Amino acid sequence: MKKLLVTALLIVAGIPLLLMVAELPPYGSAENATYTHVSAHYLEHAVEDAGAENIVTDIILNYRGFDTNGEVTVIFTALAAVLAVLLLDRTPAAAGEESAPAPADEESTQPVSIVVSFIVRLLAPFIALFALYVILNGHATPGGGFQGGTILGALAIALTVVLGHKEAQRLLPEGLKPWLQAAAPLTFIVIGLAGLVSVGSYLEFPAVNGHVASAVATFFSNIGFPAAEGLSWVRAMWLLLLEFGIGIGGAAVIASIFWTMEAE
Amino acid sequence: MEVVDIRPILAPMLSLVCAGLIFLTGRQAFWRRMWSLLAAALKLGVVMSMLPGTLNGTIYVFKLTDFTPGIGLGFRVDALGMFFAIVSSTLWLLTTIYAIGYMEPEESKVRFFGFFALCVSTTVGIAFAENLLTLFLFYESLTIVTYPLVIHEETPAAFKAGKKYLVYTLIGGAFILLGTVLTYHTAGTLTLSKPGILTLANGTQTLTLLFVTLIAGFGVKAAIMPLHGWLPTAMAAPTPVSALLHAVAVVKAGAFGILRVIYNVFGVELLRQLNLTVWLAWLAAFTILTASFIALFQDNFKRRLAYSTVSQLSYIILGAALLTPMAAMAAIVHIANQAFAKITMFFVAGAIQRKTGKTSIREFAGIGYQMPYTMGAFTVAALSFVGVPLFAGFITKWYLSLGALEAGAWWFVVVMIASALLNAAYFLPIVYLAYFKAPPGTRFHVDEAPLTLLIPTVICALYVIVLGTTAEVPWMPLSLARTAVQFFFGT
Amino acid sequence: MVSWPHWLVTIIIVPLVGAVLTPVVGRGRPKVIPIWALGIMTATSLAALMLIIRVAQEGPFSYLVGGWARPYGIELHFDEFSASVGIICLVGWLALLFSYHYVAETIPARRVPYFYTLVLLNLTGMIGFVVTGDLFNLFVFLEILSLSAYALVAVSGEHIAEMAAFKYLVMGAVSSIVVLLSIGLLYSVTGSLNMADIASRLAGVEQRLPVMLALAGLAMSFMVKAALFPLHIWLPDAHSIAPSPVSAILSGLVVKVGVFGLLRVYQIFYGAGTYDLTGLNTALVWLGAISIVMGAFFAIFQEDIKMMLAYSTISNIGYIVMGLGLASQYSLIGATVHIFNHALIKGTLFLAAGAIIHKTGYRTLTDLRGVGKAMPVTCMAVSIGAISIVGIPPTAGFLCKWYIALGAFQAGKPAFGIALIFGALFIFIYYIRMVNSFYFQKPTHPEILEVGEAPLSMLIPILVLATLCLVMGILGRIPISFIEPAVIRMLGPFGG
Amino acid sequence: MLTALWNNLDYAAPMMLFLIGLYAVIAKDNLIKKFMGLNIMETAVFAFIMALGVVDGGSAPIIDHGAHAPFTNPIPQALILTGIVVALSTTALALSLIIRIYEQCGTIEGNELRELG
Repeated sequence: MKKLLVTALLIVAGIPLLLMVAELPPYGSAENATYTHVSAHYLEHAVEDAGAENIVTDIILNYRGFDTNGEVTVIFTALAAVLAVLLLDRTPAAAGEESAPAPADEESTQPVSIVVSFIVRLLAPFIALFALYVILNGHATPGGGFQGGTILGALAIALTVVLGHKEAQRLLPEGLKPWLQAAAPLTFIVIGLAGLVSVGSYLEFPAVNGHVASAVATFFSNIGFPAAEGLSWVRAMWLLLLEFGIGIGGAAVIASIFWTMEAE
Repeated sequence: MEVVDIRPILAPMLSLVCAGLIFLTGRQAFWRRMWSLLAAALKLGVVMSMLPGTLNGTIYVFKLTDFTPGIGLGFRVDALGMFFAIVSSTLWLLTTIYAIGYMEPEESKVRFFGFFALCVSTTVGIAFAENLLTLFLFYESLTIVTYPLVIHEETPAAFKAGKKYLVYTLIGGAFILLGTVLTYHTAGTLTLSKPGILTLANGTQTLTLLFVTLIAGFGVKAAIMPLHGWLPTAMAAPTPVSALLHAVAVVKAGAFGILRVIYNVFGVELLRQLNLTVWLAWLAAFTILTASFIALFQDNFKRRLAYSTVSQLSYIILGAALLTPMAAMAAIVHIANQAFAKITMFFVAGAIQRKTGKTSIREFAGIGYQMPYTMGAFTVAALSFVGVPLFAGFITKWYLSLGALEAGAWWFVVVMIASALLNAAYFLPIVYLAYFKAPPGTRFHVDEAPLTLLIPTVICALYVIVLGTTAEVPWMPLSLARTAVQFFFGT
Repeated sequence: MVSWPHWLVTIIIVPLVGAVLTPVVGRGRPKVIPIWALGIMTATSLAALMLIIRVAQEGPFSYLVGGWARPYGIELHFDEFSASVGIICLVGWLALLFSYHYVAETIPARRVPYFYTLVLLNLTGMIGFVVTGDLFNLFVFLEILSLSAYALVAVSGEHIAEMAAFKYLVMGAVSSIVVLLSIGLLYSVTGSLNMADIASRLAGVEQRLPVMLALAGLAMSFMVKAALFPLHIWLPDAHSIAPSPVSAILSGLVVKVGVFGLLRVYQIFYGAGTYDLTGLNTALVWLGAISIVMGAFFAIFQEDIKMMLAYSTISNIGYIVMGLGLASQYSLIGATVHIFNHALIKGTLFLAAGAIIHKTGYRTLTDLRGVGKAMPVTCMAVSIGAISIVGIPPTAGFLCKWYIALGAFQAGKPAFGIALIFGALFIFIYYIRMVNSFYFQKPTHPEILEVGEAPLSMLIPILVLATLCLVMGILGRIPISFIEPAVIRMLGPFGG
Repeated sequence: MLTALWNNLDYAAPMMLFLIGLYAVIAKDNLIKKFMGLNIMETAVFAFIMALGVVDGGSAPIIDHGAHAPFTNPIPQALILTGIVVALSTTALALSLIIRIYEQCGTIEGNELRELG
């Protein structure tokens, strides 16, 4: 009964949606407002403005960098939220330590199978390398901090499944853990504030052009970083830094969320 | 002539500070009494100090702050406000003395005296309000601060009474707020400094609606029938509270509000043109007679007094509704006349209840011998209500009748006479019972109420006589009322 | 050092830094965490204060993040409405102070640092939400604050806390998705994400239906966030189960985000100038009126004090939304000022209720009888809050009633003004029950008379807020004259 | 009108998907299923916004040496990147809540939970 009612309701709701779809600007046309207004400006100026060939990267890290700043905060929020919901005071004395995991924990973290375990171990360095590549090459190819970070995080999860909880957690040193978890927002804030102090606006990238700068820019363009020669290398560096921060932070957060869920 | 002066705000502030001090240090009886008496006396002094100025036509004003842009939280002492303020601060002093004696065996005295002071603070605020919003502010506050007094006994009956009181008065308050909003929307101002802020240009329909709304709102506290239901129920409160509720603060706030609406918001001229007050006058007449009639059948002394209050309040409404100078004077003066007479009666009721535990009129037989002074005071008040010359009530009836004739409405004179008869019918039997119906075989010895109860009672009774005998003497209430009337009628 | 427009980004960055570093700072030093959080909020509040003074003096201003010109980058826009950051900082600060003892004793120790992190993130999200001038950025901040709010509901780990949080999450997430969809629709026809730019481009848009649906979608989802009557079902559980400082934040601030979102939507569409908003206005007015009545109606049957307060939030949101829908100058002033005042009032009430529950361990009216004698100061604050929320002058709650009722007359819909004034009486019924039980009834549990007053860290926030309830009632002209130019500007050609 | 609808089928499909997700959210009792509905809705919106960015014959917006105009619109892609992260975060939190609910009540069926109170 309820389901029928809901279905009927949704069908009714669907009608205006479909009418609206018919009225939307034609799909795929280059004449649409979506394409001719802001995005046209981006496509035209992004490379020189922001410094990466991948315009998506330009947008997320530069034009709309503040969004991404918020976005990494969202993941951090998710981490804090998961921790705040799941952490329990099981061992009152050892606050924050999983030093005495329950036997059930041991059970669940037994290696799955020798084949899987072996393959994961074998692939781990390659996966990590690939993740790093995705992170660092995000400015020129599809990819970037989030994507790479996700791969790294997935790797951490795979390792946890294979190695067990305790072993895998060694990937993230206890002392460094909170720093790494906060890495992404922190990177943004540091770079943003640097921009604020040195250039004049939060998240504004410096456009230092001098002898040293152009020399290094040439070097970078030679090894495949920003395409245009006159571009500021500092800018490229900062993009890179941001990507890196996002990647590491993202991976740390994903891994931590998984560990927490598993432990509790 | 307007003079900026701190005294208009000082008067309400004094009781406010007093309330604060009582809440802080009131656990010791000494400080509690000390603060109450001190503040009451000081306040009376402050208010009286403005009397000469007011009589000379000086208006004291004080603007505290802009409440909202365009509407100030301001105080303004004109003759009408002054009249109400004097009555309430005089009676506060007397009631405080009385309450100190009366409340001795009760619990939660800190709360009682604290809210008592707050209650008077808001009453003076109402009296001195510069605009309708300030008035409403204090009017609503009055509702809130009387609530703990009404339910003081904390019995189920008290809670019931409190609930009823709140429901009635808050709904009334909502009507006033609505009326205030509408007034501001129509007139663009809320000031009470002019004899009328609305004009015929605002549209008859709006004006009628506005009048009904405001009168309905204030009518709740003024206990116009059929809005009087809360008042007899609120008898559950301790006697000083009943006295305060019924004689001074609450009901008079309602009546005062109606006077303000008629004279300051609409203005006499406009109301004459609108011809709106006729039905109000009839309603008042109806209330006078019906309430008196109901009072006849009340056996509980305080309930009989309550219905008497309902009836008497409508004298004020009637006086205001007649829209003639004489009637207006009667209405204003009746604020004082009714207050002193009725508070005397409540004091008597309280004294009898404390002393003998009797609340039912049937049991009063022969009590005149036991408590001669108390019953003497009661007799004075009763005669005043009946309208015997030389007592305060006569003044009201005299001017009211004159006003009715002035308005060409002689039938209200008939109402007046009928009311006097009804008053006699329900008060005089009590006197008769007290003095002449002693059950045979009982020995009587004078066993009066304690002095703290007796003195205020007797003072009030004496004052009823003073008001009745010296009405035309300068500085007496009538002269103040005359000042107010001159302003409203522009003569 | 840095020039003043930078304060605008500072008020987002500072709490954000504070939030992400809380676990680092608090590592092994749990005592430091509350002080750290308070310090962060103090700094934020100071920056916010400078901005508010600035906007009062010079009118609205913008900050271009990354230095990109509008509409290419993200613009932060600080107008008079954004001065809500003031109340966010104030209530946030006081709630953090309140948490000092409260949290340590009610929340599992390992969660404590994350509790503070989440509170700070929540505040960051709200601050970002009210200052951003970019629609998508708005969505991002909306998510920050929503996620942290869901988690904060569950943080106490009490019996059904997780269930309440889940309910909240599902409704909140659906509404967030609809927000995103609506943003997408607006983007599809205007090609822009900047609010001011959208407003100017909307005027020339031919496709009406997508715009109207986007409007409907935004309105609907912000109504969910604001817990307007038929969409309120997540609110009572979430607000009553959450730890009390969180309830104060949720009820005082987070639901206002929905209202604020509506306000921004209105700004966009009034700015566009060519859209007839009568339908939406009518809907809002009716829903507001229904919320007032139904919120009050349900509250009457609640025994649990926090539940009661939660339902009364629905009523009060009804006021604000009704004020928005009436769309006249006075009603909008009333609505926006009530956003501020209601935060003060509900803050007082929830914090005081929290202190009472914390000290006595009881939470129903019957159990709490007589607590007024044991905790006089706290209960006085409750009374002030109650009087204020009913709208008895001279308290803060009165102003909104006055202005919205006046606005109803101004808009030519006096019926709603009447409904509002009389609807407020409903609310009184349940507050009088509370006051009766606290002060005037014999205790059900005699030992309740023995519990002392709450510790100072709880008492101070309660008292500050209660005092403000009174002060803002008398000094109501300050927020009103502050917000007035913005309202006039927003109504523009529609001006009432 | 139908032609317009047919042309914009790529927008219509996400809308339908959106409604399907909404159906699951409202009608399903199991918390996980409810949540999957939510994820479907999210995906639908992402698909819709991505579709907005499509340009006929467009290539990836990477201005490389081999690239040629027209490029597809990069903005929706950037937005959805953010959107996905948001969705991920919501999912993480929701799953944590479901874990806790299961631990406490032993069930994640909505109707059983209601009976438990």
